[in-house]
Amino acid sequence: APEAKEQFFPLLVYRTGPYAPNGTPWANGKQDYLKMINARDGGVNGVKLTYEECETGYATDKGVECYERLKGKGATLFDPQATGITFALTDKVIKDKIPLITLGYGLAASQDGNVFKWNFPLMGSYWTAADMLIQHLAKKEGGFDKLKGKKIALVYHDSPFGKEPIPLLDERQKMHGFDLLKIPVTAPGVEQKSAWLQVRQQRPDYVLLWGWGVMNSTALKEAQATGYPREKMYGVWWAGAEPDVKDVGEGAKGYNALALNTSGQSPKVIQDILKHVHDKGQGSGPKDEVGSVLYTRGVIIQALGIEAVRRAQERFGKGKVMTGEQVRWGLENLALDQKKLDALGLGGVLRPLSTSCADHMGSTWARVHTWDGAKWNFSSDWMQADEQILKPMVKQAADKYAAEKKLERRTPADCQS
Amino acid sequence: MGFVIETIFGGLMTGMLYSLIALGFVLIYKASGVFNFAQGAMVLFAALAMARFAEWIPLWTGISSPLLANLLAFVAAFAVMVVVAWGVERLALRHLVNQEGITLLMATLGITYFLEGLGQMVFGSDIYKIDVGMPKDPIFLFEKSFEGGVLINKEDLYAALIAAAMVALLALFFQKTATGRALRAVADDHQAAQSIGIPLSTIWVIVWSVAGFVALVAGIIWGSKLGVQFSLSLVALKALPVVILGGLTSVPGAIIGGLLIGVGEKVSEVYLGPALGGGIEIWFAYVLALLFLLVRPQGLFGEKIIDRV
Amino acid sequence: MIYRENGQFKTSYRADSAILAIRQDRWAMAALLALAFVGLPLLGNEYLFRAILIPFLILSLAALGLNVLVGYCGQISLGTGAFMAVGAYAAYNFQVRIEGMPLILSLLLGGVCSTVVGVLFGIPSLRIKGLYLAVATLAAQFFCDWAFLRIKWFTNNSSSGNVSVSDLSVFGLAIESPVQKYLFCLSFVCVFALLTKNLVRGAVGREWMAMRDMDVAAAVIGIRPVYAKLSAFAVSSFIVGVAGALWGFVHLGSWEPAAFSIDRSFQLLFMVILGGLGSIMGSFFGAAFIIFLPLLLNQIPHWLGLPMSTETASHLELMVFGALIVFFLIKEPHGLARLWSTAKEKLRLWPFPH
Amino acid sequence: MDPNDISIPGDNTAVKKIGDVILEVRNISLSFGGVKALTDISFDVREHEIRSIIGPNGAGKSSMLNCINGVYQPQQGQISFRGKTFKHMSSRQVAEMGVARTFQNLALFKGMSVLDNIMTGRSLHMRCNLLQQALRWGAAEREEIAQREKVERIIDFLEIQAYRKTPVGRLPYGLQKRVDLGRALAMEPQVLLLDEPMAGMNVEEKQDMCRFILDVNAEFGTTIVLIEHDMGVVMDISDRVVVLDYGKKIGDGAPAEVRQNEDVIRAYLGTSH
Amino acid sequence: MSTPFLNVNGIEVIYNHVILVLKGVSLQVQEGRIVALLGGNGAGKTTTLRAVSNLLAGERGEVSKGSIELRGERIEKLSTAEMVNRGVVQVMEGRHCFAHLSIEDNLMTGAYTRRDGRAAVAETLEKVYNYFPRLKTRRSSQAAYTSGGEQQMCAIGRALMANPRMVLLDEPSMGLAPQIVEEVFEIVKDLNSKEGVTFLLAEQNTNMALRYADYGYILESGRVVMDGAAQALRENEDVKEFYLGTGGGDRKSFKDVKSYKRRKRWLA
Ligand SMILES: Nc1ncnc2c1ncn2[C@@H]1O[C@H](COP(=O)(O)OP(=O)(O)OP(=O)(O)O)[C@@H](O)[C@H]1O
Ligand SMILES: Nc1ncnc2c1ncn2[C@@H]1O[C@H](COP(=O)(O)OP(=O)(O)OP(=O)(O)O)[C@@H](O)[C@H]1O
Ligand SMILES: [Mg+2]
Ligand SMILES: [Mg+2]
Repeated sequence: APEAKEQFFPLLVYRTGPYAPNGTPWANGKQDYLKMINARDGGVNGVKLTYEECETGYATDKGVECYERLKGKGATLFDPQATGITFALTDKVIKDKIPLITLGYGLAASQDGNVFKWNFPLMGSYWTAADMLIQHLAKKEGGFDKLKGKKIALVYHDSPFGKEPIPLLDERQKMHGFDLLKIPVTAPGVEQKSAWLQVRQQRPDYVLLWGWGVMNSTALKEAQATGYPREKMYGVWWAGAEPDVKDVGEGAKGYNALALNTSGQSPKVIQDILKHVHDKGQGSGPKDEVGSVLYTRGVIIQALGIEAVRRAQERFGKGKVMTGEQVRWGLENLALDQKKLDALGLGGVLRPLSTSCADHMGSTWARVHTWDGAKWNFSSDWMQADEQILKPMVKQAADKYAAEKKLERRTPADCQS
Repeated sequence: MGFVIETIFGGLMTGMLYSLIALGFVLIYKASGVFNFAQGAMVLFAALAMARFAEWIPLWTGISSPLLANLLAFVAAFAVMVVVAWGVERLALRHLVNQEGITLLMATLGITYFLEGLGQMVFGSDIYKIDVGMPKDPIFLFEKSFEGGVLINKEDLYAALIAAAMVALLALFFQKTATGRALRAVADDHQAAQSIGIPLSTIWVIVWSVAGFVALVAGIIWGSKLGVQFSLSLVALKALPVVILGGLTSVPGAIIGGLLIGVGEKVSEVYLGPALGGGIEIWFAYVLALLFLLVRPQGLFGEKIIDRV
Repeated sequence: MIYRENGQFKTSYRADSAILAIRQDRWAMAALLALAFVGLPLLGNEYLFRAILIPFLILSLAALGLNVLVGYCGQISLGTGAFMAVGAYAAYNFQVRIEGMPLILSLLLGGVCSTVVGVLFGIPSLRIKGLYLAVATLAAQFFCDWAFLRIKWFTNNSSSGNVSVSDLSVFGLAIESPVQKYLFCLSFVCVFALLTKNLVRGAVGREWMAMRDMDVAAAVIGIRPVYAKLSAFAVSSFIVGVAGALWGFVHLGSWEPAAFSIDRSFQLLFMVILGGLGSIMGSFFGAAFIIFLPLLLNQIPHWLGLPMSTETASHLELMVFGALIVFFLIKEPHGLARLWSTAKEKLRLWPFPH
Repeated sequence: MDPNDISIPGDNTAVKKIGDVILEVRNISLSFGGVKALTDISFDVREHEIRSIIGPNGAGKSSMLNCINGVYQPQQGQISFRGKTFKHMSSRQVAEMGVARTFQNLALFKGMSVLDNIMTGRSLHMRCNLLQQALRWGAAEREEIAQREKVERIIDFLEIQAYRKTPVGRLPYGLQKRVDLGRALAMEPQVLLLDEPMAGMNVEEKQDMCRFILDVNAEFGTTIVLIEHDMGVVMDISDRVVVLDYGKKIGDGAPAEVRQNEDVIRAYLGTSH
Repeated sequence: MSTPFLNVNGIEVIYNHVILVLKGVSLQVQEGRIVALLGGNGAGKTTTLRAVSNLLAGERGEVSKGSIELRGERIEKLSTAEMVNRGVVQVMEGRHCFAHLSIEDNLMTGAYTRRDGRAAVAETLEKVYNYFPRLKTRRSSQAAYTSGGEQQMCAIGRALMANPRMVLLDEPSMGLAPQIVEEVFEIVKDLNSKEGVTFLLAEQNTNMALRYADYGYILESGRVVMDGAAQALRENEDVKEFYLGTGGGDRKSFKDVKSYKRRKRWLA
């Protein structure tokens, strides 16, 4: 019999520990999508998809161990699901020739594919997120010039994750002359009274919330307790999911956050998952979680990974198992237009996306959604980060990285490989 | 001026909340000489039990009154904590009589892992809600005297009152009752306590149950503030400087320590933090405790550390 | 009957105080070293080196350092993670700021910086004791966490606070492949284990232990508490600092302060206590236990083919891990090293029961 | 006598020469809160003599030794050693001047072997620095072995060869007392303070212990200050006796004198002695 | 012979799974008697008492063979607390006072198992203070800061507070002034004759012990090597030589006794 062809997907997850409430739906989304593709399409062009989860607990060293373990099982693509693990793996993947997807997180500079050959911060980085939020605020105020003299507070998770947006916000501050207050919150963020005392003292016009896990709900509760209007609070897309607001309930009403993707059970891809996976009793989590914000994000990450494999197969041979390098090419040459997205059932869930050798992010689109006490509702149009500001910053940061690591920028020839 | 008062007030309230957790540490230490690192895990475990029972009991029994459901859940959660206490004694402490403090401390870390695993497995690792009707909105005082008034968080106020009541009760218990005296004896010397007939097993089950009760109360208060999820167990870290500042063996010390640490860390963060780049409160609390200890190595109210030849 | 010292007479005090005074032990050690330096590099695969052996070696080294402080000098420290961090960030700064800095020198200088910080945070130990000190050392932990996150200079102005090193080499030899890294760490560990062993069986080691067991009596026989305690802090944090630098440079390659968080401190304390306080070998036992056990537990469901979700498996893993810790503490409160020596004692008497 | 040499005591029946005052305690008062442990105590100790301190429980005997040792700082009074007077001294300084001590409630280093316990007594005599010790090369090793030889002689002297490598915690009480003595001897003291060295021993063992004490005294000329409750021992071996009661001195003199002292009989000895 | 109050039957005790300390010790204590357990350092006296009161576990020791009966009931499996409830209390060697508690609190913890009311306890407390007036003056000091002898009195007093039927006394005379030693033994006699309390005492002060005891056992390296009525033991030549120090006539001065023996050992 011909050898069964299997493309192996390692799944680094955290279903325990402080970030489990956020990590679990995310992990379930990824797993369910894999199951769905196998069930619906029989894999990718006949190549079956297999996977194995490894619990990282959001800890870097455990993440590295998982990476090493799953790498040995033929992994060709990793999604570390944590900024710390991403940093630790960035150097390792170069030697191992395995691409990293860091959708919506990771190093902002790694958008520059000429330097970061193996990193793919698809759909957005913290810089794009910060940029879009400032744009949104400007729009609300009625123009960038109106931002002058306004006070914007950044309440952030005191870790590389929380600190990433600062360079961009500093840049924007210089441009528009608003005041930027930086208020760090010690991880994991269970005690924020002093942060909110400062908010109350300074009375900023807006609060940008750069939190993850328990920090978000606690921030909302403290905001409620100090009487800071939730309507003036804007979260990054990691601070805009159900676990963040669920137990705050009424208190979170009016709170805004960026949305990288839609949520809800109506999109076709979600319906497919319900049909092919959950209805057969094979769902990874409870049914009502399907289609929640982080779940859907998991689905998207997995879908993009699989599309990269599909794209790679187009070049290197349909129905073959792809290597890490081939998958990397696939990721670098994604071209998901609306038609393709619709065909995948992802239409409306995310915007068209195409990557290139120079741009490992693809397009970055997001909307703002607002919690009404029971569910998230969109409250803005799709936005995009301002390339004018972003590009030079990314380039500069990437150059600095390259200099430190003594890396050469990739040649056009290398881009073809 | 209004803001200064508000900061101090906020610190006091937070401090009381720390005290509530510190109390659990003091209780077990004072009564068995064990520095119980599992206190944080117990808070989480108790809160998880409470939250889930409050969710399940209406499903199981069809009770619709939230008050009744909460009450039943409280009883059920306490029962669970008693079982935990019993298990801890039976499976761990009983076999560790007369061992050194550090061995006992490590054992409680083992218990921490166990409880964290068990809690999440039985009760789930999502975020759960405890709603015992704590008021969430702020009140403003002295609005006439200061611009904007002095904001006070009602929830914190209630919590602080509960904490104070529990501390008073426990302090009395230790100082005034024969059992309290026996507990202090056990902490000093397990073997000698055994030799005069103090039944360590029973005593430990009782103490750990009381600590479980304290954990439950702390869990409910913190849980209704933070939501019940894993991070609740990390709150214990904030209580540690309180415990050593107040003195490991002093129940009132837990309160005073809590207040000092609470005010110290809030004032430092709000007034010093911005100059230093922020986020200093966590280490500031420890440094504060450290400085106090340099003056009084046994903490403010702790029993003097005895070394005699 | 095999493990007998009969007929092995020691004719000098030098022979009597040798590290391995019994012939069988010397053979065993030689075999172990041969296996470690020659056998494993030939046999092991990448996963074994990168995910198991390298972390094991580095953490053993850190545990060794901590054991000097906790096990030998009796000062409980929960700030080990911080001292590791100081070692790592200091070494990083030497490496990136000084052109052509030899790697080994950077690592050792990292250790030196850690020594300075260690001694500084050790000063309170002159007054504060026991659990109070243990909790107070958390000040070091949280302060260092904060400093490396907040003070940009330490991270060479990296915006996120994350730093990374690459292209390691020693005497022109690249330290790149897992085997090379493994051997590099192994050499460090062997040298430090030997030096530490010498210290603890010498005069200063006895002073530490005297401080630990009965400080007033120690002072009366002329041991200076200041010197004894601070030297223990110094030696301990030096070793821990070097281990931290290795952890950053060799194991992680790129790290943020969270890599040296309080969890690390607890983990190391665990190793030391489970392994055996006041035992060099215990540090290794402890590190092995704490590193291998979770991996093993993690794999067991797979091997048994039990269908278990990651979630349940991780929770079970936590529970079993916790339970085993308690179990071993009950079985032998003095650690695995003591279990080992009891076993040897039995072996010596074998086949007689007592 | 060569101070760096502990020789095996041989047959020495020469009449003991009692020398000048070596240690003098003047008007020492010490109190803890309300408790007056010592009130205005003065006495002296002459070189080479065996000086006993007796008194009922809680009289302040151990506290007296603690003052001499620098463990307690008396509120009043002075202590002079070989004519040098001092008020506050750290334990280390006292040790450097050649005063060693055993403890009433065994203060051995529990986790260490007998050998190591006695070796710690040699700390004052060890000179190598940390680095040398870590490398254990040359000087460090030579030093270690030289000290070991001295310690071995003490071990032989106290007849505890068989327990060299045993952790002291596991030894029976009586042997622990011997190790305690051994540790003090290892310091090669000029003055040896013994706090109830024979408590918990039977007659045979006490006889052994007395022999050790007498030998040390005779061979090395070590001055000995002894606290003991066994009157047989005290009367037999001491040259002079101080009697304390409730922190006050109630008697001082040769054993025979003290024995007749009315106050002493009432406060301490009881009528049957 | 009636069933003895306490019957120890060929017990072996092992510490740490490897160190065999008692190698088959048997002894009987009749109700209302004072029995002395004699022997050199390390003979196993303390271990025997611990085996009876079940305090071995905390020392990582266990009875591996033999049986112990109290009034015919097997008690190896009972906890120490249950033994105290049956009226058997041990005074531990080395005092073991509760360091942070005051002397009075120390004494009061001794009455933890009493169920006969406050008045009765207060009465016993008064009795103990009468026995040891020194304790009364130090009643409010923390035990750790009292002198060695005061702690010893405290430990004995604490055991008496339980109103025991049987006391296991481990070296009660250690560290006590001669006058107090005598008093302690007088107290033992007093309790024994007036209240019928049974005593098993391990003592190094052979002289005293045999003066007050009815019966004695001599232990050596974990074995009973001799036993007999106290009177008989006192007359025994070996006992005189090795335990009473009066072998071959009068008591010898500590100054010159055995000096020859010492020399002999030296040369060997
Ligand atoms: N916890 C222990 N662990 C190991 N060995 C022990 C322990 N306790 C006692 N031993 C050993 O058991 C033997 C008997 O000790 P035990 O304390 O019973 O003697 P003893 O007759 O009471 O002596 P002493 O008169 O000195 O008190 C000794 O050799 C001692 O070393
Ligand atoms: N550190 C201290 N704090 C408080 N009181 C103390 C301290 N040290 C000793 N005392 C008190 O001082 C008095 C004398 O104690 P000390 O230990 O010197 O007596 P002692 O003569 O050695 O008695 P013993 O023969 O019983 O050992 C005692 O009443 C004791 O309680
Ligand atoms: Mg004394
Ligand atoms: Mg004994």
